[in-house]
Parts: sequence; structure tokens; C-alpha cells
Amino acid sequence: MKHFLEGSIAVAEAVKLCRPGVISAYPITPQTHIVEKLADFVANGELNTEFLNVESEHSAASVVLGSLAAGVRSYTASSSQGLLLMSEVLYNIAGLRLPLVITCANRAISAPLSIWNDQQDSEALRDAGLIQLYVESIQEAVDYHLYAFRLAEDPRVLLPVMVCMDGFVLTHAYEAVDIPQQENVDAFLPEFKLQEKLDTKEPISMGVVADARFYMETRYAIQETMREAQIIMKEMKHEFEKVFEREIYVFFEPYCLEDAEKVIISRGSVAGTVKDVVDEMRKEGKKVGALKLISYRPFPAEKLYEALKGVPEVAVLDRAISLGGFGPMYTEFKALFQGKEKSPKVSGFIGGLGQRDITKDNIREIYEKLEGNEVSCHFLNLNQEYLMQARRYT
Amino acid sequence: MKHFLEGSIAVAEAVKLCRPGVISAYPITPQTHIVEKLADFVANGELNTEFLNVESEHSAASVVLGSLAAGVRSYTASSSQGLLLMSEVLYNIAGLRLPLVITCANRAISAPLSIWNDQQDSEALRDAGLIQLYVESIQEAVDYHLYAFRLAEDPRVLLPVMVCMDGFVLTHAYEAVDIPQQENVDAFLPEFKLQEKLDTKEPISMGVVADARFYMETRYAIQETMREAQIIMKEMKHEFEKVFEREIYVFFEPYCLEDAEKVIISRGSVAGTVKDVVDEMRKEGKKVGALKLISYRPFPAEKLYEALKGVPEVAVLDRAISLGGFGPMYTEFKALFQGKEKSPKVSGFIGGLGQRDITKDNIREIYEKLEGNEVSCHFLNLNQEYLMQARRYT
Amino acid sequence: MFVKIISKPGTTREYETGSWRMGLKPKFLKENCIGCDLCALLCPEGVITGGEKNTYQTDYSYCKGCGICAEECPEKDVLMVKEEEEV
Amino acid sequence: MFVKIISKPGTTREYETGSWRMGLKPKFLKENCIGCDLCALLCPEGVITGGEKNTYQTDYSYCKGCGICAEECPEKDVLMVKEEEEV
Amino acid sequence: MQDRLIAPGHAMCAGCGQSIAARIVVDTAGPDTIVVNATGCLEVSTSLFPTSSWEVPWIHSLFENTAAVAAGIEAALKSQGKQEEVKVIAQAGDGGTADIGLQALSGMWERGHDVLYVCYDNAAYMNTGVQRSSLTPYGASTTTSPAGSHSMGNPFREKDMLKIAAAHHIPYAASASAGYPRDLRRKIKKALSIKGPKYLHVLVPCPLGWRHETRLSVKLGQLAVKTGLFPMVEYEYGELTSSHKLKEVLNVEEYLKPQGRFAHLFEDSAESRQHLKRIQDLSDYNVKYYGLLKG
Amino acid sequence: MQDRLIAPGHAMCAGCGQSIAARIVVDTAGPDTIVVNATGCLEVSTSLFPTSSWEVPWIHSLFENTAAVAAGIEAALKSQGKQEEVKVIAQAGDGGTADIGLQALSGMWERGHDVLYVCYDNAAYMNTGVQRSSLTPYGASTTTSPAGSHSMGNPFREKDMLKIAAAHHIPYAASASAGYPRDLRRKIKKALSIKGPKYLHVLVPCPLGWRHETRLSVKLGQLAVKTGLFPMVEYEYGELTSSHKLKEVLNVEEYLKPQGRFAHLFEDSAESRQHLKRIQDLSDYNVKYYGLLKG
Amino acid sequence: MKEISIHARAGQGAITVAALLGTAVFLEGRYALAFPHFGAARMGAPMNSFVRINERPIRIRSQIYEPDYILVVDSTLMRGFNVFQGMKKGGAAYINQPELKAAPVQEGIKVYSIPGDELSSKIFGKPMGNTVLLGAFSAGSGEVALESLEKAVEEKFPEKIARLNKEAFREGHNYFTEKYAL
Amino acid sequence: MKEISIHARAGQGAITVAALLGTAVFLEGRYALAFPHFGAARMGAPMNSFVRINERPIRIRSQIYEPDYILVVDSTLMRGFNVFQGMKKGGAAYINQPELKAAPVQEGIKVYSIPGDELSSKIFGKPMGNTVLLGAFSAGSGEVALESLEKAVEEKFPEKIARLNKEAFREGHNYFTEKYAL
Ligand SMILES: Cc1ncc(C[n+]2csc(CCOP(=O)(O)OP(=O)(O)O)c2C)c(N)n1
Ligand SMILES: Cc1ncc(C[n+]2csc(CCOP(=O)(O)OP(=O)(O)O)c2C)c(N)n1
Ligand code: SF4
Ligand code: SF4
Ligand code: SF4
Ligand code: SF4
Ligand code: SF4
Ligand code: SF4
Ligand SMILES: [Mg+2]
Ligand SMILES: [Mg+2]
Repeated sequence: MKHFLEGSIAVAEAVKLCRPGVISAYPITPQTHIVEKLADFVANGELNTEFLNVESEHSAASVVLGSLAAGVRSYTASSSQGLLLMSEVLYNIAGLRLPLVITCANRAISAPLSIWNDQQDSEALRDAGLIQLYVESIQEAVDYHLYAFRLAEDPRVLLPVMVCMDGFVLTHAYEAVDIPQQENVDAFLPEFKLQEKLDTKEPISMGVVADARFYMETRYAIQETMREAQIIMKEMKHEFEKVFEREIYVFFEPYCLEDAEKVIISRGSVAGTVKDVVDEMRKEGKKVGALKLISYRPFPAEKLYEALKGVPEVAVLDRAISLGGFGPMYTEFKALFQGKEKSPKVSGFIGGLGQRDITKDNIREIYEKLEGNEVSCHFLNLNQEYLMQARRYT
Repeated sequence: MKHFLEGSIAVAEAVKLCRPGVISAYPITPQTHIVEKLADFVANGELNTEFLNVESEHSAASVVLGSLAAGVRSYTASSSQGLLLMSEVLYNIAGLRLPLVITCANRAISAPLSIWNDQQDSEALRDAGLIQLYVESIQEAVDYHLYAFRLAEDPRVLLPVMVCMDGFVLTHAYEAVDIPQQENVDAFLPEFKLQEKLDTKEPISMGVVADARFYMETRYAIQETMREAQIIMKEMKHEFEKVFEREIYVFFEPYCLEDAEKVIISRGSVAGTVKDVVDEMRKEGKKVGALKLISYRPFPAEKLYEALKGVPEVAVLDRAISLGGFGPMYTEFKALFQGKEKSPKVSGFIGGLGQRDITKDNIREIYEKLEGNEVSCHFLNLNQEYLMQARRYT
Repeated sequence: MFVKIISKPGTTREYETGSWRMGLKPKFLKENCIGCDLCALLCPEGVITGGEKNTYQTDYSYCKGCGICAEECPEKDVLMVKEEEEV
Repeated sequence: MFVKIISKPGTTREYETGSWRMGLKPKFLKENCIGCDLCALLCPEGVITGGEKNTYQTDYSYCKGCGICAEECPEKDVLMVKEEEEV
Repeated sequence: MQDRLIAPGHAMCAGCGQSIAARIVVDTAGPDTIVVNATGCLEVSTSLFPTSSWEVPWIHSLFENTAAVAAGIEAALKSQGKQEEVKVIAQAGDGGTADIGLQALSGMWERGHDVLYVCYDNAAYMNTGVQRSSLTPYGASTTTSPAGSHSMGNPFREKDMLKIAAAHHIPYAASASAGYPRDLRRKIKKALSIKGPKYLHVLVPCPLGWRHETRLSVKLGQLAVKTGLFPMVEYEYGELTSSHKLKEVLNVEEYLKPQGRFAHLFEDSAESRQHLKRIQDLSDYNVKYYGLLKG
Repeated sequence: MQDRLIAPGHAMCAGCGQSIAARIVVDTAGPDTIVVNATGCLEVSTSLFPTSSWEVPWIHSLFENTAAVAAGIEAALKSQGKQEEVKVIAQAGDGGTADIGLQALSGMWERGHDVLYVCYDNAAYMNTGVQRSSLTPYGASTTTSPAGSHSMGNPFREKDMLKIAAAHHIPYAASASAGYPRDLRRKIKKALSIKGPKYLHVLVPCPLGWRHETRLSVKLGQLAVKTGLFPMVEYEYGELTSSHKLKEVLNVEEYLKPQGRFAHLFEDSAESRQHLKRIQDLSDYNVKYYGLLKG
Repeated sequence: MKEISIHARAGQGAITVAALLGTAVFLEGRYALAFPHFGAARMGAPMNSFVRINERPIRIRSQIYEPDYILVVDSTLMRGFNVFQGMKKGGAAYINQPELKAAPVQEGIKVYSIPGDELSSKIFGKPMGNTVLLGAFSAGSGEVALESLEKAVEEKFPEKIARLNKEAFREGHNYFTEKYAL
Repeated sequence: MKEISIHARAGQGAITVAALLGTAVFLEGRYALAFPHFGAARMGAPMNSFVRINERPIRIRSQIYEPDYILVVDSTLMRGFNVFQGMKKGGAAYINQPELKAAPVQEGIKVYSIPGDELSSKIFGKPMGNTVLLGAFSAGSGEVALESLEKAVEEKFPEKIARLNKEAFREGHNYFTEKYAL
């Protein structure tokens, strides 16, 4: 049924529908509303789960690590500083092959302190062995959470899945969203079952030491799983669509790509603005298009190439930066085309850091800039005046 | 003077020569010997510094954050789990523009637990705003530590510098190494001076909140500094060579590149093996070459392009992997060539994870593989038998 | 390159938080004040000043109208009054 | 894909740490033993077994020769002897 | 009058108890002080770039590392030979102290750094919207321990931070309240006269999170003490050396009633009464344990 | 004889006190136990893939999160309705407990999880090569607090973990020693009979780090107690309820002398004597504070 | 698409106003996006929220710079801050302030004073002008029906509160109709 | 380049042996790389270390699979573990074990028994055979001069210890010369 809900509340509803047995989280803006709503469900008997308020994100992640290892569906959420603080645990969870679902309410990283949105935080975990899905809207946030549990827990996958939603922009905004029925969710999401878990009936040892003889294969196995997951994701997309009677994209969303000459690649909530501009510019007769990346890990390189191979000019809009390098998505898209038969001009733009607004004008600016020389790391919307006065050394 | 020293001891000697006022670290294999030796210097009056044994890596990094902010040269070292645990603090130090020097004794990340070498840990920090220099030998470890202090503290830079040395392979190996004289180090490294620091005479507020109006420029400034640092690094290279009468490379080391048709790009200690194989294959009349990347951040993209642009076949050997993506260096090198006039065939190899040995045969294998189809993520030296028996799902 | 991200001391003074008051403001009667300094010590904004008795006053540019001074004055010499009232 | 990275219980038994002994091994005299079970309780390897008095013995495949059993036996009924010695 | 070392124009809520206490702390310490501030209300509200309320050198790094940053600053002062001239104060909220920053604090205590650490205890994560911390009192409703049909608010008693501090055998550990500003000032002075690690735990009523009228912040800071729920005591080297005595102990309801976070305890039900009783028990325990009653 | 739940073939050093204590702990707990192990000697030495010494379900995650992982497991058991059948034991070294894992532990205590936490205190980071921890005793030489011309070893006294535990008002907190296996067994049984968080602090001599002969591990576990340096006591709900009494208190030198880590204290110098005196003072304090002397 | 900016002080429910308005539009089968200005505001500090209304799904999530309407819940905000900044020509401002109190004149913008505090005081016993303001907005702009607002408040709030707010909507609606209607 | 693998138990100083040998070679103006096998071994557990010796700088840092020489500091290691594995044909093994005790026969490899424990016991008062073994290696392999080993030990150790070890080198050297020399 459709409701007009805050993004965080909608996510909490989705998580509730998945019936986690253990939830543990630590408050951090802009993740708070999700967890508060879950606490509320528990306090009012609407959700029967062990809800643990812990003393740090490191422990929040460790609690769900433990509860998953003991065989119970578990959930956590965090942002920014919190995500960095739990990063060691998240690598560990992936290495242990535990199917955690975690929400990242994307937020910038300190210093200086910013509680506002960008995607530097989940980027910092792109190596960790998490599946990462980025959502554009509140509806997608709901859908991908349902999808995430199913994907993570598939016995062929068994990897943590992080659903990344832009802080404030999505977590604190209200819009109409369809919250599915419990029976549909139950039909879509099988009961939680781990083959290998902590069980006094069948004792095993988890989290052992692997020396040089064994370690490397464990990484290979995760990497292989990421490849295989792409097949499973497609399968699961169909099941999702069947049960919920709603279409979803699982790798990326193409928008007016067919004959596009200029394409902006983006991720998360800004994609809506891009699509609006595409519509406007199409009306003006400009052959522009867009691609919204959803699955960043696994990075569906071949599928992306197939989708983009005819395009002559591509812009990648990162809302994060690998300082001293380039935008992380930009780098991966460049890499993707390198050596390929059809290799477009690829330019890199950095925008929206610390929630610097990205306006329609900025998007137009990008399309226009594509005509000129390739740029690798163009910052959108800088305050030149502040830069001038603040620049101290040269 | 030359000595036959363990890598860790040599690094401790180098750090001692730089006269840090505060050292704080937390033990983790394989970083321990460095810090233990420094403790020994202090215990025996050979080094006059505040040496703090703290209760975690998070605090070790925080202590040096504090001491730097108060205007004192500071040093720490870590590895793997420790580095992840302090990652939030390291981002913070970079954002605060504090010139920390930190040694990373590179080690794999858990789970499963591995105390052994690969480079996944420093990779995890490639976005953080740290300058990262990777060393091949114990001599380089010494040299780049001296260089790191000078670079970090240059008022045009003011960014943390991480010297990455392969755990065990370099930290626990012994070889001949020249430890410079104190007076030369003093000549090379100016006294520590910060313009903005915590000082009751001139109170300022550090680590403030920057909202959407101001945050983005701070990232831009770091990114710009990374660019400018490349000029400064070159300048400083000459000074280093003048004072210490020893040549160093600061961005990368080219090896038999001139007419090379196949080039392996690597980083850290494995570069020596690669060079040996190059020599052997050259003797066999094969036009092979190598490039050892030293400065990963800033990533000297243009300089690398200039160095490699004539080469038809390039292999990038990563000792880390962005799971669900590719080797991180591989991705960056692919990106670097994309859209360039001369774009070689670039293949990606993953090796040495959890200290799986990389032998000369493996290096040859890479050169040979370059003849076939491009590979993107080929794991070297996998134990197929173990994989077969361990593969549980497909 | 380096952009300043330090703040100079005491510069929040530029935000005149007096506008935050929601309807009420303190009025220092200056009648029974004994100069105990308690109001000044307690004002969360730190904007009550005075020395001798019956000299205490606040800076309305910053006073947020919390009412603590009125509540705590042992002599009831501070009252919360309507914003519009003259003081 | 999934590679097993769990270990099955009790599988370190495959490492026969008896080879770690550096020259000395315990000899259970079985003369004055009172069956107090202390040696069994204390053996760091957990390889001393026994029940009645004078029945206690160790498993030399694992015994690391630490000497604790000998040191702690209240009846001095365990001795550390040269590795070569028959027991 | 002392210099005011926190400028107005900061963005703390009207009537914030933490503003009161923080001002007294820094003003008493004086200008030769470096302040390290954890993430939290006080930090966020006083340091929005390009401004700052602080007239002393001030640094914020993260939420959980305040004690460690302070230790580093102290080490730097030693290295510079300035440890006698300059004081170091580390400050954080209850969350930054008793939860996420506890470990760094414990380490700082253990290593004996010459730092005064002040915890502003408003009994929840206020800066992020009133979530439960380990110093949230038993029965209080917060956004992560809400009262509801299946919940009577926070099910745990507060961590006994002062005892934990005392268990570290540090030279000085004391509790104080924004309700007793002069006592607070005395304790700051005393703390700063001692070398080594000092811990001051200050109760700071928070109108937003406790849901009381802004004018009552000081009153509630007193009522917490007068009902025996918040004993004001001093420990030196791990031993209890003083406690603030009461002529009479007020019923805990006097403290609880004005606060919205306890409203559910005053619904007419057996469960509510039982919870109130438990809170009264906590007070009774304190009164007995610390001998709070005069005479 | 009980079942042995740690198989031989593990790689702990010969004569390791931690092996002794750990075996007694798990064997006493029995097979219906899930064990969570922090990184450290015990973990590394018993779980080299593809093998494991553990006969019970066992998990290692990281160095610092043991208590939190255990809390998660306990929550899972509750969610599965198995909390009555299955016990959860979390175990870590002194470093994993008093330093890097303290915060998670404190949180676990505060939230009242039904978990027995065991700290194997060998007084340093042994697994990584004998670095100082906050439980390294005053004066001990370690690789990061080495004795030298300008150093007499570790300059700090140990963190008082038991008091810190007691300050959390948990149902049961006790100290024990590998030197007293039967006492240890009794305490484990007692702990496991109580619901809620339990803390057991076990002194485990380490021949490698303490530099004593392997055969002396049990002896030293006794001498630490007999010299008053390591009181064996029990706290219930924060109150001291028992202490192991001594007929006489031995001079601390009897404990220190066999250990290489204290060798520098026996050099003939005024400084050494002064340090020895301080250690004797610590013992005197304990004897008095805990009333260790019989009668 | 219509864009609305709501000015208030933290604690005065700017986001509730936005959510109610959005819900009402949603209940009409149209599209809305409501979102707060993203700041770390404390009780009493100025803050604002936004609503977009459209006949088609709304995809743009950037801030609103050129609102068609503004709702000013607390007129004291207008001291020293230009709430009209960026407003579209032809736009309208609904300001909660005592009747006829110097409604600031703005070129090309209709400015309506709505005595929300007075009207709401009668209903709630204390000044809570924001739903009154919404009622007036409904009447004045025609962007949303009074009935939809009523349904929205029924959906979001417990019965009693809903009832009072419905009254407040009506008060505002009536006031506007009487006072300003053509 | 010559490659040497040293087998011992953790605590028996395999890495010290490697470092001493490396230092000696270094003092001769030649190149050496010494490194432990990277494992987490406890006292008593088998472990080993490696040395590479060359006339040119050594760049390769991979493990040694086909040593030219092995030094076995603790012969009990040979129970159940093939220390000879991978050895180059023509290589030589120096084993610390009682004289003539069943020196294992290996095709194409010279195996020398050196009673290091016995010889060293006389010097140190306890069996510490590894420097004796190095002395023998110096005599048998010619890869490093006895004097260089002596200088190395002087550089690395305090005087008294150095003196004893020098004696041990010589004992080993002499033993080998007497026993095996051509
Ligand atoms: C690692 C990390 N986790 C979470 C946060 C979010 N956070 C910032 S302040 C805060 C609450 C502060 O609570 P407290 O310490 O009690 O101070 P108060 O705001 O109540 O004064 C939280 C949860 C953060 N900044 N960093
Ligand atoms: C975050 C992190 N920091 C450091 C380490 C390295 N480390 C592993 S075990 C250990 C020491 C363990 O000491 P303790 O807890 O006392 O146990 P012990 O080995 O002495 O039994 C250290 C420092 C780690 N694994 N993770
Ligand atoms: S009302 Fe509050 S802010 Fe205003 S002067 Fe009084 S105490 Fe200060
Ligand atoms: S509190 Fe009252 S009596 Fe005391 S100084 Fe202020 S106004 Fe005067
Ligand atoms: S010597 Fe040690 S390992 Fe061997 S049986 Fe005795 S106690 Fe056990
Ligand atoms: S300790 Fe001695 S007496 Fe006791 S059972 Fe063992 S051998 Fe027998
Ligand atoms: S939320 Fe509470 S502690 Fe924070 S500023 Fe407001 S009143 Fe003060
Ligand atoms: S180092 Fe110490 S604690 Fe670790 S296994 Fe060896 S004896 Fe035991
Ligand atoms: Mg708080
Ligand atoms: Mg230990």
C-alpha cells in the first residue's frame, strides 16, 4: 500500500517486514530516524526482535556479527564516522561470509565535521567484500532492502549487503512509497538458515587463522562470488518483480541511452535531477542520456560496457573523491573502457561533497563541458571567492 | 654508514634521526619491531621523546593528532587491523592538515586472520588524503622515512605521509643499509613549525563544523595540494640527493622501459623479483621492462603516461583487491590510459595475498600471459586442489 | 593549497541569538537585587553582567529567554515579561 | 563460490607436539602416586590421564616437556628425565 | 568578574544546562588552557565554521578520542617544556565519555596524564536527537528506548562512571551539577590544583531531551541531588573523601515529574508504580551507600 | 574425569599458564557452551586452518570486539529461545580485556548480557611479542617498556580490572589464578550458575614473556597470590564478598626473582631498591585493603 | 511543479507542516516531495523545510531556490533575514503574524498576513499557528484542498489532535476566504 | 647466488644464525639477504630462516625453495619432516647432531654431522649448537670466512658473548676441517 512517508520510516518498515531477530546500531546523523523507528516498533510490540543499543559502531557491527554467526537474521545501520569506526568489523563479516544487511545513510567524513550528504563513507568500504547497492528514491530504498536480505542470505552468495541511501536527501525526505504486504515479503524472503553456524549440536570453529597456504583462496572465493552474484541478482530481480508486481533494476538504470551522444553516469539521489535535465534537453533536441549505477559492488563491468559502448561522450559524476587520485567511480568507468573497441571520451566530475547542492544548472554544465577537453576531476559548484581568500600557500 | 640491519631496526634508526617529540603506537605484527626499537632507544637515553604506549590504534593515532595539533613532530606505525581501526582518525588528521608520518607495515586483513603480507590495508586508506609511498628495500624504507617528514611538514603540503613497507618481507629481513649521519638529517629536515596550532598565546579553534557552504572547498584544497605536491616532491628529491649523496626516485622507478614491449607494474618489495626476471629475460632477448610505483598518492598519472606511453603490453600486479571490482592499481592504470592517444593492452594480476609467495616463475607467467587475451583479474598461484575440494556451491 | 578551516576565537558573536526568544524576555527589576552574581553565573549565554547590587542586566542581542535568571534569582528581582514590554 | 574456512573440532590432534620437547620428558614413577589428579588438571596440553592412584601417564606424542607435572606432583612421583631414557 | 571564555552567539538550546556548566568550567580554568572537545551538542553548537565561541585554544577531533587527543597534547606540552604553564581540559558528553570514549579515557587515566576530563552528563545522545546512552537513567524514555505498550523506557541503570573512575585510582574524581554552580567551581579549582588525571562528572539538565521547561534546568540539577538520585561526591586516589549531605531526601517523584521523559511512569498502572519504586530504591541505595543524610 | 574440550596439538608454548586455565574453564563449562575468543596467544595457537583444538562451537572475530560478539550471540540465543540451554563464554587476554576490548566489555556489562567473560591475564601482549599492556605490573620489562639506562621498566601500576568490573555492579566478578586450579574451577561453576554478566580475571604465568622456567608456571601463579600482589577475591553486585586469605604474606621478591622481566630490579642500586620497595607497597596496600592476612 | 518553502524555528514543526502538505497532495493522487533544510538546528534556531508539488512524479532533489510560495510560521524570523529571497514573481507569501501588522511589501509577490497564533490559541490553548497557516494556504493558493489536509491530519495524528488541527485548518481557510478572497 | 635454509625450533635462534651469516658476508663487502620464514611460531615449534648470498645486490625476496645449503640446528626436527626437500643437487647439509649419528643419506647431497651441542656445551655450559654449526659451515662451504663470522659476532654482541661464540665458531671450523676436510 502506498503511504507518504519519510525515507527513514519507510526503510524501518521494510526492515520490519523482513523480521530480523537481532538489531543493533549506534546513533549517528543521518541514520538515526531509521533505528529510532525500529526501536519504536519494538517498544510497541509491532516487531519481535532483540534490539540492542550498544556503546559504539564497532560494537554494533560486532553484535550482529555474533548473532549472524549464531544463525539469526540481523540488521544494522550507520553513516560516515560510524562506518569508518566499524570498518574493521565489516571486512571481518565479509571474510566470515555472514549475510548482514546494513544501511548506509551516506554522509561526508570529518575533518572538518560535516553531518551532510556525500558518498565518501561507503566508498571507503568498496574493497571490503560487501555488496553495495545505491538507491535513488525512497521507493528504491524500500525495495532494495527487501532485495538485500534475500541476496545476502542466498547460500550461493553469503556476503554482507550494504544499501546506500543519501543522507538527509533520502533519509529525511517524505514521498509516496509502496510498503508491501507482509505475506508478500514472507513469500519473497525464505526463512533464515545458515549451513555453518555456532551450534552446540555440531561444533565448528569460525574465524580461524589462515596462513600463506590458505588465505588467498578465501579472497578468490569472494571475488568469484561477486561474479556469480550477478547471475543470481538477475534471477532474484525476476522473483522480486513477480512477488511485488513492481519492476526494479538491479545493476543500473539506463535513461535515454539508445541514441545518446552524451551520457552522465551518477549514483543515488542525484540521478533524479539528471533525468529531469535529460528530459529538458531532449526537448531542446539534444541527444543526451544518463545511467544510474545501482550495483557498485559487484561492479557489472561487462554489462555497463554493453550499455554504453555506443556513446561518444561520457561524464562520471562522483560524490566522493580518492584524494590524490580521482573520483572512484570515474576511475572505474575509465578502466572499464580502456582497451575496449569502443572507448568514449570519459570526463570526471566531483560534486555534492558535504551536501553542496547539485542543481539542474550544474548538470547542464556537465553536458556542456563534455564538448570541450576531457576533464578528469572537475569540482562542481566551488565557491571561488572563499577559495581565493582562503588560499594561503601556493 | 652501512650496517647489516633488520628492516624494522633500520626504520627505527631513521625515525630517531628525525627527532620526533612524541611517538605513540599500538603493537601489531609485523609493525612491532619498529616500535620496540624506538622504545629501546628511549629507555636507553638515545632518543629524547615522549613515548606513549596506548590502549588501541584509535588512540595511538589520536595521541599523535593531539601532539601535532599542539605543534610537535610526531610518529606512529601500524598494520592491517590496526590501520583499519585508526582509519577514522587518519581521515581526520588529513582533514585537519596535520603532517603526521606513519609507517604501514603492510599486512592482510581478517577474516580469516592473516598476520602475513599483502597491501590490502594501506589500499583501504587510498581515499583518505594521506600521501602514500611504497618502498622496495630496506634502504628505501630508511630514505623515504626521512623524506616523508620533510614532505609532510612542508608548509605547502601539510598532509600526513604514510610509508608503506611490506610486512615481514621488509620489516623482518636483514640487509645492508646506509644509515645517514645525524648532521645530514638535521640539514635536510628543518625544525618542526606549524603556523596554526593550539597555543594559548594565539587561541584558535581547530576541527570545526563545516556545513554545505564550506566543506567542499576543503576537499578541493587537499586534492589541489596532492597535485602541487608533485612539484614539491621533485624539488625535495634534489635536496635529498644533495644532502645524502644518494639517488632516489620519488614517483616511480622505470626499469628497462625504453624499448620494452611488455611491462609489469608493481609496488613494494616484489619489484626486486620483477627486475631480476627482466634481467634474465632480457638476456634471452625478450624486450621486457618494469615499472615500480612509489608514490601511489598523489597518483602521478601524467608522469606515468609519459613513461609508459610507448609500451604495447602492460601488466599490473596488485597485491590487494577491491572485491567485486578489480585490483586497485590495475583500475587506476587502466583509467590512466583510457582515452589517451597511446593506449596499451593492460592486464590485471592479483598476487601475494596473505603472503602467497610470488616467485620468478610467476613473474614469467605474467609476461607470458600478456601475449594472450587481456585478463582483468587473474589470481597468481592459486591452490587449485584446495579450491576444488573447498568449493561448495556453484 | 590550503583553505583555512580554523575559526578565530569568540566569533560566534556575529550570530545574535536574541531572535531565538519565543515570546518572553527577562526584566531586571533592579529593586531588591543583592548583587549575588548568581544570575550571571547561571545564564547559559553568559550575557548577564553586573557588579554592584541592582546593576545586573542582560544583553538582549543574545539572551534566548530561557527564564533561568528569573527562576533562580533569590530575590525574585528578575521577571519574565512579554517580548513587547519595555524594559 | 565459497571456500571452507571453518575448522572441524579437535583437529589440531594431527600436530604431534611431542617433538617440541627440548631434551627432557616426564617420567611417571607410579610409586607414591595418590591419584590426586593434580597433574592431569594442570598439564597445559591436557594429555595426562589416569584415575586410580599410580595409573597416571602422559601422551608423549603431545607432551611438550614443560615439567609442570613433575614440579607440582605433591608426592614427587613424577620426574623429568632425559629424552633418551626409557619410561 | 572573571573573563568569559565562551562567547555568546552559540547555538545551544535556550536554557541548556551544559552551556551553564561549560562556561563555569572554562572560565574557572582561565585563559592558559587548551580545550579538547568531543563531538556533541557543545562542540557542534560552538564551532560552526567560520565562527567559534571559544576564546581559548580549542580542538575537536572525533566523538570517541577526546581523552587520547588530550593525552597527545599533554605529551606535546611536556616535549615543549610547557606542561607547567598550560592546562589541558578534555570534555565530552555522557555518550562521548561513558560509551564510545570510555576506552580512550580509561587509557588516559591509566597512563596518568595531567589532564582534567569533564563529562557533561545530560543522560542521552542529545546532539543526535535524544538516543539512549549508558548514562540514561532507568525508566527514561528516549528515541531508542521509547516508552510504549511493550516498554517502560530504558531498562538499565546508569553506568556508575564515578566509581569506574575511582577504580582507576586517579588522584581526583568528583561529581557535580549545573544546579550547584559554586560547588562546581570549587571542584574545578581543586582538580586543577592536582597533578595527574582528574575526572569531573557534571550533571547538566537538557530541556530538549528531558522535556522540561527551559527555566527549570538549574532546579532539576538541584532536585537530582536532593532526591538522592545524583550523589555529589569526591574521590581521591580511589577513596571516597567527601559527599554533599542532605538535610532531608526528597521523594524521587519531585525530580521525575517535571520531565517529559518520565511521563509514562506517572500513568496510573501497577507497572508504573513498580518502576517508580525501583527508582526510589536507587535513591535509597545511594543515600545509604554514600551516607547522604546529614547527622 | 571430565571431557577434555581443548584438544592437544595446539601451539601454545610449553608450560603456558594460559593453556592450563583455558582448559579448566572450558572443561568446567562443558559442551553446551559457545566460546568467543579474542585475538591473542590462545586464539592463534588453537585455530590454524584447517585445524582447531576446540571441541565446542568457537568463534574468533577480532582483537577488541569479543564482548560485543558474545553479546550478539547471547541475543541470538534469546531470539532462538535457546538461552537456557546454551552458555556463552567470551575470553581474551589482558590486552584484549583491559585495553583494546575494555569498551565493548563495559558495554556488555552495562546491558546485562548473560555471558561469562574470562580474562587470561599474562600481563602483556604476548602474542605479538611481549609488549606492555595496562595490566603489565609496575617495574616489569617488556619490549615496549624495556628496562634500560633511562628506564626501570613499566612506570605504571596495573589497571584494577576487578574493581572496574565491580564498579559496573555486575552480579559476579572474581579473580583467580592458574596456580589454584581448584579454586578456579569453583569460581567458574559459581559464575555459570548466575544469570547476567560475570567476569573472571585469571592470572596466567607466561614463561616466554615473564622469562621463567616452564616448570614454574603454576608456582608463580601461587606466589603472586602469596606475596599479596594478586589478591584472589570475589565481588557480587559490586560488593566484596570473599577473599583468599593468607597465613603469612611472602616478600614480593620471592615472586619477582624467578622472572627475567624483573631481573633489572635486582641489580644492586638505590633505584632498584626503591622500585622493589614500591612493589612491596602495592602488596601492603592489597593486604590491608582486602584484609588478606588470616585471623 | 510548484515549490514551497516553509520558514520556522526549530521546534515549531516546519517539517510537520511540510509533511502534512505533502500527504494531502499525495492523498489527492498527485505527487509531492517534502524535505527539511538539512541543518543542525537547535530549538529556537531558524530553520526551514520545503515541499514540491507536481502532477507527475518528482525526481529532482536539489534544494529550492525560487519558491512559488513561502509559509512563514514565525514572523520574528523576518528580522534580519530575507525570507522572500529568490521568490518567483507572482508568488505568494503566507505569514503568521497579527492581523494587518505591517505586512512587508514585496514587488510582484502577494503577501498575506494570517493571525495564526491568535486563531490557534483559541483552539489549542496556546499559539501553534502552523496548521492555521496551512488552511489559509489551501484557500489562497488552491494547490491543495482543505479536505485533503483534513484527511492527511487524520492519517498522521491521533484522533483528538487531528480534530483540533482540522479546526485550525478551517479557521485559517475561513480567515483567508473572508479576508482576502476576491 | 647461493641460498641457505636454516632449520631450528623457535627460540633456538634461527634468525640470529641467519643474521650473523648475513652480517659476515656483508663485512666481506659482498651482498646478503637474511630473513625468517614468516610464521607465528611459539618456543619449541619448528621454524626456519633463510640467507641469500651474492656478489651483486640481491633483489629477489621470494622464499627459498631450492637451497644450496641447509643448516639443521635441531636434528629432532628431522623426525617426520624432510629438511632436505628441494635441495639443489650438489648441495650440502650441516646437521647439529651427535657425531656419526646415522647421518641420513641423500642422493647428490653431502651430509655433515656436526656435534654442535656437545662442542658448545663445553663452551657455554649448555648446548647451543648454532654458532658451532656456522663455524663448520664456514669451513665446509667456503662461502664465508671464519674471520668474517668473528667480526660479525663482535659487532652484534657484547664482548663476553662474542668471545664465547668466536670460540664456538672455531670449534666448529676445526671440527669440520679435521673430520671432513679433503
Ligand atoms: C563514531 C561516531 N559515531 C557516532 C557519531 C554521532 N554522534 C555525534 S554526537 C553524538 C551524541 C553525543 O552525545 P553525548 O556525548 O552524550 O553529548 P551530548 O550531545 O548529549 O552533549 C553522536 C551519537 C559520531 N560523530 N561519531
Ligand atoms: C586492532 C588490532 N590491533 C592489534 C592487533 C595485534 N594483536 C593481536 S593479539 C595482540 C596481543 C594480545 O595480547 P593479550 O590480549 O594480552 O593476549 P595474549 O596474547 O597475551 O594472550 C595484539 C597486539 C590486532 N590483532 N588487532
Ligand atoms: S533569560 Fe536565560 S538567556 Fe536570557 S538573560 Fe536570563 S538566563 Fe540569560
Ligand atoms: S540573581 Fe538576582 S539578586 Fe543575584 S545578582 Fe542576579 S538579579 Fe541580583
Ligand atoms: S611435562 Fe608438561 S606437557 Fe608433559 S605431561 Fe608434564 S605437564 Fe604435560
Ligand atoms: S600429581 Fe602426582 S600424585 Fe597426583 S595424580 Fe599426578 S602423579 Fe599422582
Ligand atoms: S539538546 Fe540539550 S544539551 Fe543539547 S544544546 Fe539542547 S539543551 Fe543543551
Ligand atoms: S607466549 Fe606466553 S601466553 Fe603465549 S603461548 Fe607462550 S607462554 Fe602462553
Ligand atoms: Mg549527552
Ligand atoms: Mg596478554
